[in-house]
Amino acid sequence: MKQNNMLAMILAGGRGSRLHDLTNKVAKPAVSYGGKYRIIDFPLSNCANSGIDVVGVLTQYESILLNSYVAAGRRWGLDAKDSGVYVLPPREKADANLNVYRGTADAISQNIDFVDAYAPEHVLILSGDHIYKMNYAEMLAEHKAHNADATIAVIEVPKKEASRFGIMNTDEEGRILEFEEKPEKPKSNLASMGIYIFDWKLLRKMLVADMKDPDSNHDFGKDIIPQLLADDRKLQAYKFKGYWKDVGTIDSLWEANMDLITDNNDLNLNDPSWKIYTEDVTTLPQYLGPNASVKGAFVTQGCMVDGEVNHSVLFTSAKVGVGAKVIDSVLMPGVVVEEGAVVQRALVADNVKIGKDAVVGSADSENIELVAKRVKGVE
Amino acid sequence: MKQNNMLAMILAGGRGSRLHDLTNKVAKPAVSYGGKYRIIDFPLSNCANSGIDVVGVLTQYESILLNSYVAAGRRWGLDAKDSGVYVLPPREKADANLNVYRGTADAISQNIDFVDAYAPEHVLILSGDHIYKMNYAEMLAEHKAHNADATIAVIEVPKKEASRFGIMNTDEEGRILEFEEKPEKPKSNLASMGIYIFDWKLLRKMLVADMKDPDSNHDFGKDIIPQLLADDRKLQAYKFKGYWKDVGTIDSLWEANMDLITDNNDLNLNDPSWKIYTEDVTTLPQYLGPNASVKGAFVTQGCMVDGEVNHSVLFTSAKVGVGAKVIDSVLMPGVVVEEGAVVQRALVADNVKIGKDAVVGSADSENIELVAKRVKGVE
Amino acid sequence: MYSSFGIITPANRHVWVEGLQDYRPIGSFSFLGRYRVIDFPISNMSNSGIDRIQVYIRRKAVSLIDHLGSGRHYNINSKRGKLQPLFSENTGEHDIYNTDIAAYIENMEEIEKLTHTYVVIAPSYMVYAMDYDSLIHTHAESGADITLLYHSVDNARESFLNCNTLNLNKQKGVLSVEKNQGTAKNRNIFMDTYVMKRELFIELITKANKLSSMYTMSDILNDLCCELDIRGVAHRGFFASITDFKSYYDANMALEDIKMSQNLFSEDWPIYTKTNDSCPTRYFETAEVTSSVVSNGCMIKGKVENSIIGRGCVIKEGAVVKNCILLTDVLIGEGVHVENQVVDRRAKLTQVKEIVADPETPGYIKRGDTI
Amino acid sequence: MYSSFGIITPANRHVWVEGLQDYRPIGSFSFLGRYRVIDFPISNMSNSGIDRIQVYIRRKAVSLIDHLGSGRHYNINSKRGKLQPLFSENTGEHDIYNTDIAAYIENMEEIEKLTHTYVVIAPSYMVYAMDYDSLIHTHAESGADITLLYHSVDNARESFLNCNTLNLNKQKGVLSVEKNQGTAKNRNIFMDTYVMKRELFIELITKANKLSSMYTMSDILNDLCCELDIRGVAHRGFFASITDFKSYYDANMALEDIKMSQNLFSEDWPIYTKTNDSCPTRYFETAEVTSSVVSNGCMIKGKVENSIIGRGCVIKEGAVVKNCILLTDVLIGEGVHVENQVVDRRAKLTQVKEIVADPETPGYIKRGDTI
Repeated sequence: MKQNNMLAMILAGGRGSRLHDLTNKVAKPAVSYGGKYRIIDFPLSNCANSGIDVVGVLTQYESILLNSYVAAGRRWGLDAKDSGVYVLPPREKADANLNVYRGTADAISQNIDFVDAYAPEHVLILSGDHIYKMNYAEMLAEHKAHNADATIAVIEVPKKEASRFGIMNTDEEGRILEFEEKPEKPKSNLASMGIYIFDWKLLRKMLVADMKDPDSNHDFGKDIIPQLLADDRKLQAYKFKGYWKDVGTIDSLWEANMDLITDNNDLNLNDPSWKIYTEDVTTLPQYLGPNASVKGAFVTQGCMVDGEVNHSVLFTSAKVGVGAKVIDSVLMPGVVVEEGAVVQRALVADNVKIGKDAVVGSADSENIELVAKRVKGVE
Repeated sequence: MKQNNMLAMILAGGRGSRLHDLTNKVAKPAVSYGGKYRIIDFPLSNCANSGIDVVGVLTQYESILLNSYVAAGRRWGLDAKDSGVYVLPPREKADANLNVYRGTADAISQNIDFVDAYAPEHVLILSGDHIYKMNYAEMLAEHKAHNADATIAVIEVPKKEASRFGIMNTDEEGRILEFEEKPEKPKSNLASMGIYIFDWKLLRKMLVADMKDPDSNHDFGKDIIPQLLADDRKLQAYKFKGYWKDVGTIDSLWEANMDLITDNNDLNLNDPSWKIYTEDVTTLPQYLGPNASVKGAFVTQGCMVDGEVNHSVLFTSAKVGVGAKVIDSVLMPGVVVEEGAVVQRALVADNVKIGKDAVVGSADSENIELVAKRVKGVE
Repeated sequence: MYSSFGIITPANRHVWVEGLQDYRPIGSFSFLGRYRVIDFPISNMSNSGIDRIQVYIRRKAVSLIDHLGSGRHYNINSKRGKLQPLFSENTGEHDIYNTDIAAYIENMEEIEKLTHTYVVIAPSYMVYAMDYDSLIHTHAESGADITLLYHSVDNARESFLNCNTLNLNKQKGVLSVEKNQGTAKNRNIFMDTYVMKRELFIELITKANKLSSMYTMSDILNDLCCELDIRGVAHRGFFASITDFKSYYDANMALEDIKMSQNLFSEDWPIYTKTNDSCPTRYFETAEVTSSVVSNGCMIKGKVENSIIGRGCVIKEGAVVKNCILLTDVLIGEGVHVENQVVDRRAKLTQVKEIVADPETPGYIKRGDTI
Repeated sequence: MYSSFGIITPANRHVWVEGLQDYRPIGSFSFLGRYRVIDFPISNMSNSGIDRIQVYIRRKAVSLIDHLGSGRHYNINSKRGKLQPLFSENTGEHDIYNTDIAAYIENMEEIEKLTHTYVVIAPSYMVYAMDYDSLIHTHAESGADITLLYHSVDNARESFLNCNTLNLNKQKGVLSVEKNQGTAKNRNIFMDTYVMKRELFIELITKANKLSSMYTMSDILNDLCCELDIRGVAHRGFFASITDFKSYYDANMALEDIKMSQNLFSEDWPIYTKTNDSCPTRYFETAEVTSSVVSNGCMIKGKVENSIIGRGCVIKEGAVVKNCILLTDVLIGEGVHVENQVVDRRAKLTQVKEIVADPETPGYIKRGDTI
């Protein structure tokens, strides 16, 4: 807080229901990604690397794993003296009963007392389920340079896809003139990334009003931003260039993993100047056996491979037995592919075992197969 | 968890309504005590000193300060690799709506998944609002030595007060034969301290049954313990000797503070072999001015005294001006007693200012005066 | 905020604080009861947003390493930042080769590894508050090659005799860096604090090392005063240089005055330290404590006046402690009168009942001694 | 659980690992890519419930201090426990005075401060898994004064030549502690691991120090074999003593075999280390890696066989790495063939295309070298 006087709030209440069985017991921000990470490692590491000390994480649905995971602020170095990651689920208050968050804005509204305790000048609102690397300190510098009331990070998307996003129409200096949620005929290709910097005093006032508004959805995109524009506030767009992905489906989660083994991968997890921090799991290093063949793969500690791995991502402690084949697939933490089994175009969920000689997925399937239950092999 | 395979769960949902204004914005376990501590520092420090690594804190009512406070596990060294303090408020689940905890047992029941994730052999249930030092490792050793199903810590109370407590009637080896909640005619003076060690497998079974029982209060004292006795389980009493205080009222909170400046103070906060850890606040050391007179007092860092302090406890950064008198009183963190003011037999709440020449409390009052709002002085 | 890393330097071989320094480096000295001297430069850096800090250590590292810990208590993110102890093993304590330059050369790999634009060098043996980010800003705006921090004093004849002074022109350009010979009252005491670009820093130490194995950073600067644009920036507020026994005593005593302490401590510039988890201090019925600074964990039954009392001290009935600095865990026995003394850790003053020194030449009682 | 503290000792002056030890103490050597050697004794202690651990350091402390950090990654409660580095400053590296006893004497104050009943002493240069709490239990139950851990080997003629051996009677009583002269195949190699009461420990080091300034702990034990009840306890499972270059190479290579590694690593006995937050390793289309142990953060395009690959290594197309140990951040250039080599940190093998040593006398490539 001392350095930049900005506090971050991460919205991590998403159910992620299009990820099916992956989010049965785990909130979407806690879904595993990239061999050793969870999705929420990205905004949290970005915060740490941007010099932000205090982060509130707004959780909601089935968040015991997420809550425990982010509470260990040491993972991102967010455990220095005045630093911390604070889990903020809905709570009972003297003047309000226990209730779920009604929308993204309501999640912040219900935690005004938390933010007030730090009295920050600025508040950074983030989403817990996007994969990207961004220096929020630079965004704050631009926010200040433009003397803006709010700054919204935007990314250029292909014109034809623009109607799937919230689109910002700006003037030449990047001032936002108009915001359209999923417009049929988009006027620009600048999509909101759901990353906002607000002056806290202003946002606080907006939220207090919004809470009382019976017609509001209590949502940043639907209510707060339009209201700010209606009030003729200065909203600035911050153009982001680089990798950014919202992994909403099994296919897009699989794709995001596969991006790590393409040669033009903008995400670059191997950059020492902007590391992504995560849980420090105790495992052996990777063991590759005498029969191993691993090509075009992203493999992490604890994996043991004595079979064939091709164009695949292996998460912590995944095992591939002799003669087994893993092709175009993602093996999540603890997956075991036994001898002779074949896994192709599949995403195998945590700790699932693929039995001996079993065959999972197929080379020509339209969608990636999610394997969430044990597959019995030849006994 | 490695060392003793025991996980601790601290029940910290108490409203503490008899502490009036002190618990308006702060849950009872977070109430300040003893100059620099909060009450919950005691069970948490006991855990750290007993070699317990993982602690769940069950919070409920208005717990933003409590949640943030305990989440910083570093304060008790509970932030090593496999260690942590986890805040567990009620939460929404796939098969259950968001709801408050219905009783002490229900608080654990709703977090069975949390406990299961650590698969402990034993679970230690504690209360978040008692002041005492206890080595839970010794209690566990006794639990094991007796091969008990559950062990309950008990303390001898004066016979005439026994009817205010839950009383355990035991045989000569300390096996509990009968448990009576606030009996009119107590048969023993062994009061339950609300500290239980259970074998997790057994407790888990009891809780699952209790959750489904429509007639249950979902309370350890009222339901779980009687049921265990009815089932003829082996319940062992663990006799505790030493300081133990449940500070339910302003008078008893005041008394507990005053205990620290009596010569036969069993609590002994100055014992290097069993330190009580707490938040590390950045302040100056104590400054005593040229006119200071401090006698029979417990004073902590950040205090500045240039007046008279007699038989009183001064919390972090309390200030006493020239010519002011503080007698038989407790000044909570940040209290300012301005020049010439007199405070007597009072407990002054956090950050309250007693104005110049104001007079608060009186030497012959029956009860201790709680001063929770600014007292204007002579302008 | 500027991209910069910090270097905290030990005192050079001309500096020696009698007694205390036998047991630990100056940075590890207890200060004002609650702090260690090195808390000041580290807190200054941390508050200035510098989270990569190298601490050079020459000897007796145990207490300092313990105090530095993981750096988290200085509010440094342990993933992004680092409070890194570095050692000078190649040179002995009193060697003529024992210089700051030699220490940098020995750890050059660790310096070259860093990619920050600027370096801020600050001494571990001086006490002051300073926003280094704004100092870098001043430096960058001025276009100077090197910026040096100084403090103007009017007692240089009798004080700061182990320090360097800056000889400045009207534009604050540094004409020379000279030892304080005590020949004049008014001097610009050099606070051994430097700001420059990392590249220039590496160039300078390489050059200095080639010129002479005995060269220090101030030597090479003095050589280059004509070639480079070296400027002084004046510091205001409390300033103490702990470079001999008397200056240690005086610096503590000066801050016993709450008003003076407000020149050093302020709400928005926290000075961090490592907590020891001591309980509050208990004043008994017989205690009489005035004009003193007291740490936690003490038991006081006697009389204390104009003193600094360290953590965990016990002052028995009838004892009198006047104009003293007691370090941690000191015991003053019943009826013992101690005056104008620095009493080192765990000393027990119980047998001799009167230990009084002259106020101008305060005494020193060794660590762990029983007297 | 027993009340005990731990001591981790550096190798004595007879031990020297060519090349590697120029840059860091053996405890700080990279092991099996992911670990440092000292991770094993510290994890053993932490898993045994010992949370107060003194680590004695003689020189080149930087990498070791950095690796030890706050001890939290070893699962040590930082309030209740402490992983404390202690230094030997009074003696030089190759001094005859450089003994374990001298290091203890120099830090006696820190030892006397502790109140634990037992002490467990373990070397920083041996790799094995051991539950010290059960060892203390065996010790306490047996009534012995001192218990020593040993490992029976059948290759003492050619290996363990820098180690001591225990000469035992039928009841496992220690008759003498002798240097391994390589004269017999079967020996009980002393694992430099001791259990005794803290009081006896202090008594022994005081006595040893009086007898001779050159005495080591094993010397004094050898003297006292008749007077005291000193017993040996046999260790089973993987054991390696890293006391020369070949033993370092062999210990790593032995664990390249997953079956062998199961004698050292098990689910319920985690070996902790410090994470570097490296990303997973990327294997490119052209990679061919078999029978190897690979750390995170590597980029592999070439062929790797029977090797240990450290963190952040880059192996370019057409390169062949066989029977090698690559430490952190090593670069193997296109078409370079390297065999039977230990390649130290940040070395770059790009120019010379063939670097092959004899399997019996593996080669060493210096830290940071470009070849």
